[in-house]
Amino acid sequence: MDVRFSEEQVEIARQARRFLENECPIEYVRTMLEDERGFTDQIWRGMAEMGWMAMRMPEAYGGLAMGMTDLAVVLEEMGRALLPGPYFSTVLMAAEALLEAGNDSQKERYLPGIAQGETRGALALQEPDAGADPGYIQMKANPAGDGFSLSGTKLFVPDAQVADFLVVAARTREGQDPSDGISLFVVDTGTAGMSVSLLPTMDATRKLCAVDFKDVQVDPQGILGKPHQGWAALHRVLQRAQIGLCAENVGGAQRAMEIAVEYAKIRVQFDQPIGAYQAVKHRCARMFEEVESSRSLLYWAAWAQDQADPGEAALAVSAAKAYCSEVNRNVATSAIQVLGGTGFSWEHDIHLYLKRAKANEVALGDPVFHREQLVLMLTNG
Amino acid sequence: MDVRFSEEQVEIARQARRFLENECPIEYVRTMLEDERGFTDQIWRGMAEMGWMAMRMPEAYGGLAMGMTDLAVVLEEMGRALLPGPYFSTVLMAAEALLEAGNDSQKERYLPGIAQGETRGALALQEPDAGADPGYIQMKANPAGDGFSLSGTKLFVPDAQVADFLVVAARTREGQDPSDGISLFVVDTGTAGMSVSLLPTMDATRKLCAVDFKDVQVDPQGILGKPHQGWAALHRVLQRAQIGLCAENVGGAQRAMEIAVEYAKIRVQFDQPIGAYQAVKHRCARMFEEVESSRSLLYWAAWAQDQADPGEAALAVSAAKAYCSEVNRNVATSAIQVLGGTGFSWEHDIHLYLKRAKANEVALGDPVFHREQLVLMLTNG
Amino acid sequence: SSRRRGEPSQETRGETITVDRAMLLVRQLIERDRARYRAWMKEEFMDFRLTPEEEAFQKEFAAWLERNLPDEWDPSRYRLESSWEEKARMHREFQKLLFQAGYAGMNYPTAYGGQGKTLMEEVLVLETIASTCIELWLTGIITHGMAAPTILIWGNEEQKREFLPKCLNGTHIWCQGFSEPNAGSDVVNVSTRAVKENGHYVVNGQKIWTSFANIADYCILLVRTDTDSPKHKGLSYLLMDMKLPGVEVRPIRQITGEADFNEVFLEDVRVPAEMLVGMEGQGWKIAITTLMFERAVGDAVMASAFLRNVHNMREMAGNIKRSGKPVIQDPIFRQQLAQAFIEVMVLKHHGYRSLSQLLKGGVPGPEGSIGKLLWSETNQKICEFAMEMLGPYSQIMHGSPWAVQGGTWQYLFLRSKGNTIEAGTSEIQRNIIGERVLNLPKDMSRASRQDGR
Amino acid sequence: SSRRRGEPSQETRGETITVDRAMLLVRQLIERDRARYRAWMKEEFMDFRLTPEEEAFQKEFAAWLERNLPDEWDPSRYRLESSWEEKARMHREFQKLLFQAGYAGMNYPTAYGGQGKTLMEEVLVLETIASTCIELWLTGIITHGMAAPTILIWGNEEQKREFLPKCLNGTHIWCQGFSEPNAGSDVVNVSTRAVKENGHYVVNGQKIWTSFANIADYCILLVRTDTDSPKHKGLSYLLMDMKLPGVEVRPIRQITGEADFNEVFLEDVRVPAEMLVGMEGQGWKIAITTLMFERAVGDAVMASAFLRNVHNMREMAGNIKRSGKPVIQDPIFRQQLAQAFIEVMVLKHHGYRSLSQLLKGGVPGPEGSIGKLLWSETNQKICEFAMEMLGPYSQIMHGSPWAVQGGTWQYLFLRSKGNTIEAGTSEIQRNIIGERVLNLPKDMSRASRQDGR
Repeated sequence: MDVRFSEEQVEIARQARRFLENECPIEYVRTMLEDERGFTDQIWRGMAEMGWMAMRMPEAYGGLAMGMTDLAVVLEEMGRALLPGPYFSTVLMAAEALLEAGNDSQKERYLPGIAQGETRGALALQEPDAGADPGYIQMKANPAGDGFSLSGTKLFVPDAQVADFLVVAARTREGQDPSDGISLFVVDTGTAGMSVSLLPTMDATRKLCAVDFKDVQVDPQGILGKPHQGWAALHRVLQRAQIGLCAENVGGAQRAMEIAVEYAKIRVQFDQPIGAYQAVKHRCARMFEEVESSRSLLYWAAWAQDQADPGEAALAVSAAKAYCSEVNRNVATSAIQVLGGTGFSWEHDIHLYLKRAKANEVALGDPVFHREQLVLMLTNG
Repeated sequence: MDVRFSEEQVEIARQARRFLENECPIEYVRTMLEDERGFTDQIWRGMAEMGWMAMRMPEAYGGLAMGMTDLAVVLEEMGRALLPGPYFSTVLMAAEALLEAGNDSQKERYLPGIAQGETRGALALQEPDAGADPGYIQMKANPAGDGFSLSGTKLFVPDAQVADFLVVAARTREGQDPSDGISLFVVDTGTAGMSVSLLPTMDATRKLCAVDFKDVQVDPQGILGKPHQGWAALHRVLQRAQIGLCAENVGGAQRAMEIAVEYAKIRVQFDQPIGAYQAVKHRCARMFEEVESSRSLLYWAAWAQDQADPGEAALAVSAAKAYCSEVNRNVATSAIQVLGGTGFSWEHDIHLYLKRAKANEVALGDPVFHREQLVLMLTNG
Repeated sequence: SSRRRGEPSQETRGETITVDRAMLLVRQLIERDRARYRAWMKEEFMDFRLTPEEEAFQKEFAAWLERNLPDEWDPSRYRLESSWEEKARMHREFQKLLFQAGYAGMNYPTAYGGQGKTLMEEVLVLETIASTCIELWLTGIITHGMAAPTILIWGNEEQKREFLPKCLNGTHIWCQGFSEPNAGSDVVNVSTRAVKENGHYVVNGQKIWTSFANIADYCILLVRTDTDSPKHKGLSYLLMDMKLPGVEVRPIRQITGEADFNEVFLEDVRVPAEMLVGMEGQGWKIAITTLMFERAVGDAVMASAFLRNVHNMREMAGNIKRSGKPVIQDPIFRQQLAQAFIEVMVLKHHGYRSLSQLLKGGVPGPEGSIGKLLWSETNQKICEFAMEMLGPYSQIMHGSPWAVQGGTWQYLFLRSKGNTIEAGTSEIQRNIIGERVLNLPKDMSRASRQDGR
Repeated sequence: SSRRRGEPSQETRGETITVDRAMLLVRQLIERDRARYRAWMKEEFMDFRLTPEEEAFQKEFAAWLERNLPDEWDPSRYRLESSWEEKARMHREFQKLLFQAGYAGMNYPTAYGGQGKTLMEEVLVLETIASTCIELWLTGIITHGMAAPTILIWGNEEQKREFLPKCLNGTHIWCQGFSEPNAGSDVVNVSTRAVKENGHYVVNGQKIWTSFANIADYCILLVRTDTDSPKHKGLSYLLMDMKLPGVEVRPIRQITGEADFNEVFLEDVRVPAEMLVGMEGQGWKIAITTLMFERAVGDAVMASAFLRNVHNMREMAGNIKRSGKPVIQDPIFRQQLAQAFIEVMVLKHHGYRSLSQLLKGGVPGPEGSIGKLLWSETNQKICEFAMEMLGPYSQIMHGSPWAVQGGTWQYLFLRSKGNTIEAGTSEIQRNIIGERVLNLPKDMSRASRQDGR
């Protein structure tokens, strides 16, 4: 057992921190709030050059064949920097879906472009009546010719407005249980009948879209994996994306804590720094406990994804997603209280952390959902 | 609108405080922990002389015809003093059931004796599979002759070990909804087939019993109210008993807070009283907020029982029972933390408050149960 | 006696009153209400019921409000789409309507444009407004909750005649200049200076977190007139025209994206000496007593507004789905809905208890801090619950057809984060309860301060 | 090198070592483990996995334990029915069995009765014990968690040879005499005096909250040998025979009804001078470093014990009913069960991180306070959840046929209330994190103290 980072991982983190400090300072984040694309070509190129697009891809597609543990290190830094843009949608959702379910020609078509920073994708998953349940998939894909025809609405699709292609989960038949009968498709965003519209969202650092499908035709080359049996692959993709959100949460919470602690050292009230008062000191101590605890679960979940059996991997993901979400929300909220009026102003950056925390909390299963998943696993196992 | 106490109520409270300080000091409470009966004849006589047995009875039975608001004032003091003994079971459960559902001869038979401190009763309600749901009544009462025959087990029956009679709720038919088909019976504790056994409980200031019924015959004089339709009366009785528990909780929490605050003023650590540290000071402030807030809901619930329509009355009871229960538990727990090692010792009295708080919390519906009741009312109304 | 509360009386007319006299006057004014009250109340029981007269009045007003609500009003539109100019205009029109119909300033003397009734009628009016259209009224909260009561209790006759009618009829909107950038929770740490010079106070300094400064006609301003006295004793209370030269207002955008607050820069602002309330050095006392009275009224009104939000939440729970099923069927969210309702009931009945105390002649004390903690934390909790219930919809803001209930919750959620900071942080409130209610010792650093507040 | 951890080395033999030398030694000892460890671990990844060797060892020990658990053992009986004499006897027998089978003191040098392996094997043994029969082992927690590690790291050769084997083979049970009645959270406030006189320390004073003093053979005792130095510098660390004249033990009954703690009165107790650990004045340093090492190990072991409790809770949820339906069907309690599991996983993986740090040569620092907070608050939360799940059954204690799971939860619930008080209150832990990890300023009163701890 060894739960410290390898030297390589420490170096990856150091590089990521340096790159993001240079390329993604908070001014960049604020500019992107108002930008419909939500990122610049310059930073995207830079990220591709860092190798971040292809960390988990096989070497055949220009990838580095690394694990979730390594990726988590980078994502923690991205969460810290509140990196805007379609990295998460492209790399953790679309590319992972291709890696899991795609055939050689599908991979060949999309992965090298992603690796080189030329192609972007997104995952059209969540539906209007699903609430926090990413597995509630009712949109119909009806057989049409030798392919399928898609009709319906997907909501909360991250960064679809800049995606070149979408991976779409739809129901091709009613199954015995909800996970049976789901198929995955890969569809280019120009396809007729598909319309993407940006939603006005609280966390403007990660754009969300509504995607309408009206008789969108998918030919056989667009079917990703075995029809009706897409859930298994999708479930694995979701787990990694959930770990990604956990890592962002840990990084974000860490930064929010640092901001609060620094302020508590310099802000004087009643003749001493507010950090000398136990109400503030213990609040900061709680943040530290929570951040470190969320980090412990993140490491477990990332490690388990790479190394443990699928049962433990799934358990660890749900535990971490429930816990890290609440920690990031709590820490950001608590930081605002430490900062007082300053923290309540738009001018200060802390609210951006709270908003990202709330967005991450409800994305891909909220804490209530994941706790329920945990009990399902614990009582079946 | 006037939410202060009348002068009469203030005087009732003052008298109750004085009586209980004399007759029920903490040494008496501790002696009663080990006593199977849980009270002395002396205190019982004294309470009868104070008029407490008959506060809510009509004058015809020797009562004072007062309201729940007046009774709540006394119960708050009893909660403060941790009064042991069968007052609650006799006055708030058995006598209330007779008042609600009894015919003249039944009232005549029991109420004057209760008023004079000669008779004690209890309510056999809760069943092994009911959990926190006092309305889950499955024990069967089968027709037998012109009366009924009772068989089954009642659990958590307060102070049945010293009761002269029991009011028993049992099912006489399967109804359309669970509240239909419930009948109430009044049975003397000597009756053949009934056996009462004391349960070892965490809160030894209020004894709980298991009562087994084996073909216990009830003649027609023992049927309380209309057969099959006992729920309406029982529901009203339960509401008053629940308010009684709320009042005890407020009184108990108030005292626990006072104990903690006094200790915080005198206990010195790192050269100043611990109450000067915000960790302790704010903890005490929270207790005060919680105690005052529980008092606000208690007053509402007691007032609504006397004066408002049944809908508001039921709503107020469930709100108060959920809230006051949690407050008493939180305050007692928090007081232990303020007291430190001292509060963790058997010798200090604070643990008796925590234990009563836990007992009151789960009696007659726990917070989860009452919150669910609230939503049922809010969504039907 | 036919004299009503606060009507000019021999002993106060034209005279600058002392602090003790003012407190006495407050008690006398309340005593008169109490005398009227006694006739209505059932003496035997603690009673949350309205008297028949009160109930009839409440119904009458609710019906009036139903008929007279401005068409253009809609909570989320008012809040999230209207400019400050529009908000100010709508508020003035609404207040004027109230005034003309005889519902403005129920407890103010008729001589000053009020209705000469008791605080109870005023609370009934405010509760009814709060449960349907609190947004319209909130724009005037400093005017009606702070400025007018202060002027009524502490102002001299000229000040009352000049300002009170204009508060009540919608002519004036007020703002409050108490907080300063370097003061924070240490409110007495006022460094804005006012120097008396040729019948004027010349004011220099900076105020922050000043709601409505951008639309206000006047400002209740706390200034330091004496730098030698201990902190809280050198303060004075001025009524400042916002159009005076040297007043500059800069909006502060808060985390909701709106600018509900402002910075106010004051450079050689010449405030006429007649605009002093009470005497020099009484500023802190005036500010703090008004605050405590306001709080007792505010809790019941807040509860009424929050109850509306809980009802919205209940409605939402029937519409929002999780895994295809309405959230209202999920026991976890049912518990949250119940808890939200319970806590609003706590606030409401806490408010009634404070109000009762006030009406019966008690003077609200530091335990008023409970009310501040209750409303701020209850509102935060309701908003957290609602956002959890919304699940991913919690992300979609006002303006999208997918936004639930007009995207109001997102605004309320973010806005609520300021509740435990504004008007005295929760930490300060708990210090007050600990030290002034429970008599716990001060910590050494604060105990060692000279002013000994 | 064939020399094992802690074996006598030239430089330490027979020599009284200084504080800095001791810390260096600790680092060196750990360095040796680390070197062995490097061969096993995958260098590329953060890895929670056991090596094949570790996994085989764990299985072997679990099988042994299964075969050798004393028949009379049952958690609720051991806890709630056995007298202290019986507990002591059972613990000694169990420890002896462990020793004879070669599972006692896995990481202790063979010269002192240990197995000469690493801390990792020790943790595996302790986790396995914790997940099945922690009660049997808890009676020895001071012996194995405090006394033996302190003697191993700080003791001289004679002390190690004398005491370590008897700790490991079940001969000795130790207790810990740190807390005093007037010290509370201010642990350095030790007033028990030890005066050196004719080759003895003559000890006078009183200790409190001393677990196992009623059954212990020896006591690790913190005494003041110098009243002139600042508080924490005048302390020394003694090994005291509990049978010495002048030692009087009085049990303290705690809120569970049992007496897990004692007061220890010391009147002219003559402790031989050889029983001093380290040097005079090093007492505090010795106490604090041992504590930090213990904590890193303790978290993983605690998590293992708590996980068993969560499993019990899950089982109970299938049996206990609400309105006739098993609680496990109720989403509200399912959430609680999940939360309990999650928090135990936090503790477990936090423990693994600390342990990893320790095994790789790091020295545990003040962030160890997190572990203390985690285990104490997690245990309290699990117990609260279980009691809520039990509903009215939460009232029925051990001894009734109606008691659920032997009435163990009621004991655990009450006992858990002490967790945030014992071994440094939560308030103290948060001061440590705030001041020593986050570098927030001390408050004035504590900053003004002389010793500047």
